[in-house]
Amino acid sequence: MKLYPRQRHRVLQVITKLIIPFVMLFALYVQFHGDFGPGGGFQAGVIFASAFILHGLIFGLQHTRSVLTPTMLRVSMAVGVLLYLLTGVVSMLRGAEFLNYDVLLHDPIHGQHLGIFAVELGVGITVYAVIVSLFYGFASKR
Amino acid sequence: MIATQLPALQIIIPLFAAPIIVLVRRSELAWIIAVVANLMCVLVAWKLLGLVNEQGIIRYSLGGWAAPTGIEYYVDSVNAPLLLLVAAISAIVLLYAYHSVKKSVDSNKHYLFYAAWMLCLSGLLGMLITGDAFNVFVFLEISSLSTYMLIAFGSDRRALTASFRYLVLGSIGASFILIGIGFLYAATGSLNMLDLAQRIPDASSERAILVAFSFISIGLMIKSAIFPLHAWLANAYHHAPITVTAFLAGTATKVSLYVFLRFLFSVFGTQYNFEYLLFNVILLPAAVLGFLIMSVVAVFQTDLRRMLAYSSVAQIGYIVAGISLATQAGLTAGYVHIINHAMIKTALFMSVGCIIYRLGHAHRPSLDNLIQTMPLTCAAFIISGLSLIGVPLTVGFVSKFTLIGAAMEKGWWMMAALVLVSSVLAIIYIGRVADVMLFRKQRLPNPIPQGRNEAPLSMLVPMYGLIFMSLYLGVYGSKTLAVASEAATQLLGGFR
Amino acid sequence: MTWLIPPLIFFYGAFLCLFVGRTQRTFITLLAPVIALVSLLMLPMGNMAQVQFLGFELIFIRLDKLAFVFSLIFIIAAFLAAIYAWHVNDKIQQVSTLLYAGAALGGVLAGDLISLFLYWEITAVASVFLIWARRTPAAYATGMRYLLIQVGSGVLLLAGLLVHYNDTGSILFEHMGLVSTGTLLIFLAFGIKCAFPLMHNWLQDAYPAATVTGTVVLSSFTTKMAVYALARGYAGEEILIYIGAVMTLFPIFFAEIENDLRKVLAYSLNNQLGFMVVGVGIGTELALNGTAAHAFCHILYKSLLFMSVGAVLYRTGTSKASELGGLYKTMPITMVCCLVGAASISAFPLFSGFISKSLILDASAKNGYYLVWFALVVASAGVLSHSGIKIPYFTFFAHDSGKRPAEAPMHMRIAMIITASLCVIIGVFPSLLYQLLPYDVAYKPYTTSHVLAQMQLLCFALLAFVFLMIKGIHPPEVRGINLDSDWVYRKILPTTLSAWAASAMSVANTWRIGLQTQASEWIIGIRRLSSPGGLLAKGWGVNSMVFVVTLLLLLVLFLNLF
Amino acid sequence: MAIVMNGKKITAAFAWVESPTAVHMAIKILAGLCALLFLLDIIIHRHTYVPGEGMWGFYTFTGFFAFTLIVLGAKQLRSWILRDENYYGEQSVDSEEYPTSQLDIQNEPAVDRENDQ
Repeated sequence: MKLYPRQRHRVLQVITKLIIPFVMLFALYVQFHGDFGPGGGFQAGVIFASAFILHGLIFGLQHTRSVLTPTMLRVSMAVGVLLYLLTGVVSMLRGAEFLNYDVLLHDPIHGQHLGIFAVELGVGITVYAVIVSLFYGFASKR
Repeated sequence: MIATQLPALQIIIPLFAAPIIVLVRRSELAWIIAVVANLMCVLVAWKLLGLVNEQGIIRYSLGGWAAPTGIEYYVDSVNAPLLLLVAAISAIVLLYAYHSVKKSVDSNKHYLFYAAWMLCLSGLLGMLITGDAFNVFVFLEISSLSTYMLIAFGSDRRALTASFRYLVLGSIGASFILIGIGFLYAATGSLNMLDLAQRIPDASSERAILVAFSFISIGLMIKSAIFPLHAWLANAYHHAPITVTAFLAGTATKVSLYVFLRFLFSVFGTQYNFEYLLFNVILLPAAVLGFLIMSVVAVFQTDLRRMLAYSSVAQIGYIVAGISLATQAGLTAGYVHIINHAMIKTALFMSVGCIIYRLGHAHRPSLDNLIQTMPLTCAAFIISGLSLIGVPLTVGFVSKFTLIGAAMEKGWWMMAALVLVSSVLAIIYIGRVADVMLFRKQRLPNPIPQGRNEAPLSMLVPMYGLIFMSLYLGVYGSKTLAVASEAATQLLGGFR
Repeated sequence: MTWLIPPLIFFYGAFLCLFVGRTQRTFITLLAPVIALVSLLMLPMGNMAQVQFLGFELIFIRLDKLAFVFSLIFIIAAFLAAIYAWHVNDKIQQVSTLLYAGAALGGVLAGDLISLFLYWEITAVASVFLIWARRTPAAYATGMRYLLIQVGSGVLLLAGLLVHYNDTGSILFEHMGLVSTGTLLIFLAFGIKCAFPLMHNWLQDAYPAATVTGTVVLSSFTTKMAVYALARGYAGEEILIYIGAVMTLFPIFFAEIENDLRKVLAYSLNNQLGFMVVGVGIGTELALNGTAAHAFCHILYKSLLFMSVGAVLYRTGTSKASELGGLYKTMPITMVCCLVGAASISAFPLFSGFISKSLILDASAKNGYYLVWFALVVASAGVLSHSGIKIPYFTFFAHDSGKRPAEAPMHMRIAMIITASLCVIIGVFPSLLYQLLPYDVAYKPYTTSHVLAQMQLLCFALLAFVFLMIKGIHPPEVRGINLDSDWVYRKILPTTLSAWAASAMSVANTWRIGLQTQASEWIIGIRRLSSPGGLLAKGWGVNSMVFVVTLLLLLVLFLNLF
Repeated sequence: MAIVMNGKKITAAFAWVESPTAVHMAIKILAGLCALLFLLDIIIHRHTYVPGEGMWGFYTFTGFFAFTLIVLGAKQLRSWILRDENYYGEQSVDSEEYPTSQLDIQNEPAVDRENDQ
């Protein structure tokens, strides 16, 4: 993949800088609206990752790497999974089955809300981290 | 309270360990976390087995969603012993792995290695414990993907191609299983195994069930390396890091075989009429040809890992032979050999691992007089080899004896005779190695450094632990046989 | 008490030997038989050490008078062999000797077929190390052949016992008779170890290849365990009489012309087994007594002969008759002991062979097997020819080879003298042995007519020998190999296979592809397919793997849907 | 007669065996013994089970001829089956020497030839 050097394609660079926040915002919308409407952690994660991928395409991999370091990705991946698991474990600690959200809060409906929310967030974080890692992996291969 | 949560804990503990290992990153710490998590798994599996023996079947609804709708974990006397087996073998190999991994895997990737191991373990345990057909597929994918990764950790580039080939075949197998489950769902509207078993007899389309059955069978045959579909195995076992090979040899194919048994007997078990064809036309020839041809192939191999890999396929042939009998005795034989072969083969690969650790290779013709330099390792190899052959007082004898007995009980004399023939082949291939190790004078200038050069104690102790365990179970073979026969009854009785 | 049964004592000894130094090992090999003897004498008659295994009840100890006499002589043989092997500093040999002796003892005491099978296989595996301990390529190859045959016998036994169990539901090791496939398989398994004609060759192949001390040990156990097993399971089976008769006769000719003295003794061992097998075949109380007595005496004098030839080998480096001669000058004690052994095996009155062989001869005569009886009489003359005359004469007398070896070491002399004394004591006081025998039969070996007949037979045979030597008709000892049935698997099979392979190469292009080339192509093909890189053994490419998967899927779908 | 052993002269215990007179004597004794046994058959009535066993000289003839036939038969057999020692190649112990490291060979070459005469 040919990565564009910094000084060329000014138009693309400026537009990209404008777009990226919106992409991220949309990702967050898809993420947190997932329990009511279409969406959820998987989709949100991919959209969130696409913001970084776009950044990488336009500004070069080096640049993106310094913005989002591989270490952060690694941590995000692990944290996402842990978030998912911890949600399940909390419900276990509260005396119900693994991932039984009913017991997370005072009543089952709110509990389900919170449970889905946390679990989907975990999924989202992991998915974005994995997708960006894949991009880094492929892009750095010559 | 803990007791009711055990089925979930069985999966969660290794699953938890994986991200923590990724976060920690230090290789020693990663190993310690993995070992601790794995030992906890063993404990849980032990408790579960005790509970199953005490109170029968344990069911656990994930997320509180009741069975036919939600995912259910289902522990009975068929999978509880295997849970313990897989967890224990993984724990033993993991204890053993520290030095071997340190030597063969790049040090800044250790954490990834152990994380993948934990994922693989949870995938395998998940396949065993779950009572949901689709969930089986999910856990199958978890374990497979992490397995591909583990294999690719192998020291030379061929590990990558081996891993890739396995990936292609494994994915085909997994998608076949998925297709089959899809058909099942279409025909019955359920994914829960228990529910499926009840709905299949009066499903709307028998053809869909048949197609589902065919796809699932083939998919699982690939994953469990049954004879003509075994080709991925030799390369994968050869080029993977030896600890991974030891781990996989004892667990991966065995778990797939368990799922195969589950589908054959528990899910489809109500309709013997169409299984008859599969048993007699596909499974039986596959089993017999498998253990004969693969034993012959093993005789001619020069690399110990390859030899043992082919011998694994042959041994899987014995298990399948037991299954294809489709009788109480046959299933008992197959099941007991799942347990016994897992122990034997893991021990064998562990001893090969010790050899590789010191010599850097496992090329049979250059192991001249190895007993001088590595007596304990050689002894371990030979003891386990005898067990593989089926010498009395070893676990191998217990399984072979029950298998032959089962074949005779059904009147399949020919098969009994062929099992014996293949044992002779096993004598030859193990004997060739033992001969080189014990008696061959050094021919090459200086292939092996002189003097004692035994593998580190941290490798020897787990290996001998496993060997003593298998010797104990060989002498008191009736213990495992009782477990196996209980499992066979459970399988033949369908879901209760 | 279960943990102190005689076979286990040997096993404990073997295990201990693994960890201790040379001196301790030597003492263990000596002590184990002594303790085992005490343990055996303390055991009450009947079944003991019953163990549940895989749902079967194994009886590890079944002691009756038949088992007792065999156990006793096995323990004595182990003790004598240990004295003889005092000088050996070889862990492998010492451990395997103990294991082997223990397993043979266990086999004799086993009360069911499974534990018999267990010991049957241990004897095979343990004893092969006595051959491999020679540590030469040829010994290795020989050992491998030996092991294959021995394990093959075990496999037959296992198969037979499974069939038998399937038929009868019993694994008890008691009288079976040749009544079914299962019992036939077991019979064949026993037959291989007992060196029946055409299954005998492992014996002559392997025993001369073992170490000096190893051969002494080997000669005592395996075959006699098989004789015991036959006596237990197939007493009175008529076919055994004829098998035994053939066994007594044909090895004589081979022994007569064989050059390697240890091989001569192996042939003579085969011939003596024939007497025992005839005894089993007749199956009367007298005959079984004869078999047990003959086994007892035979172990002693055959050990003695192997010991003396071994001593010669130990001092001169060869056991070939053509290289030896005139050793009486420097090895007089060995010579005398060898003569005692020779006299015993030839059944001279006052030596042990006489009092045991007459039992079997009389049994065959009394039961009307006149032809067999005559064969045995002829064979007795034959025994004199190869074991009685040939062994001592060509080793210690005959032409002077110019070798002046030193006398055998002290411990070997002690072992030989003790064994020789036992031979004479039993020969002079036969009642000592007779009271051990399984059945109470009043039998008097020293009657005038017996002694006279035997002396006539032997003296005239001796006369014939003198006559033939003077006339120069007696064949001289020459170096060489004599073909035997092992020729089939050592020469024909390998050469024809490679010839087939060669012809297959040359005519592969022509139209002439007959059955032979087909077969050879298969063999080459299997090898080619299975070797690393061959079709079966290489990692298949993704394409072919997927092809196979598809094919199998289609097959399964086809079968299921149509 | 004396032989040299480890540099010392010792006397062989059974040296008389080799003297021609002793050999002749032994043959004569054997012949005498045979004749005696042959005659005893007439005097002593043997107890028999097998028809023909009691025949006069049964055992003597059997002994003599069985032995002769066995030797002749074996000689014939040898002409058929004798092969070179290397016939089986390396697979056979016949073509190799016993490894001397495991033995304790004390074998003086015969330097006592002159002393014998």
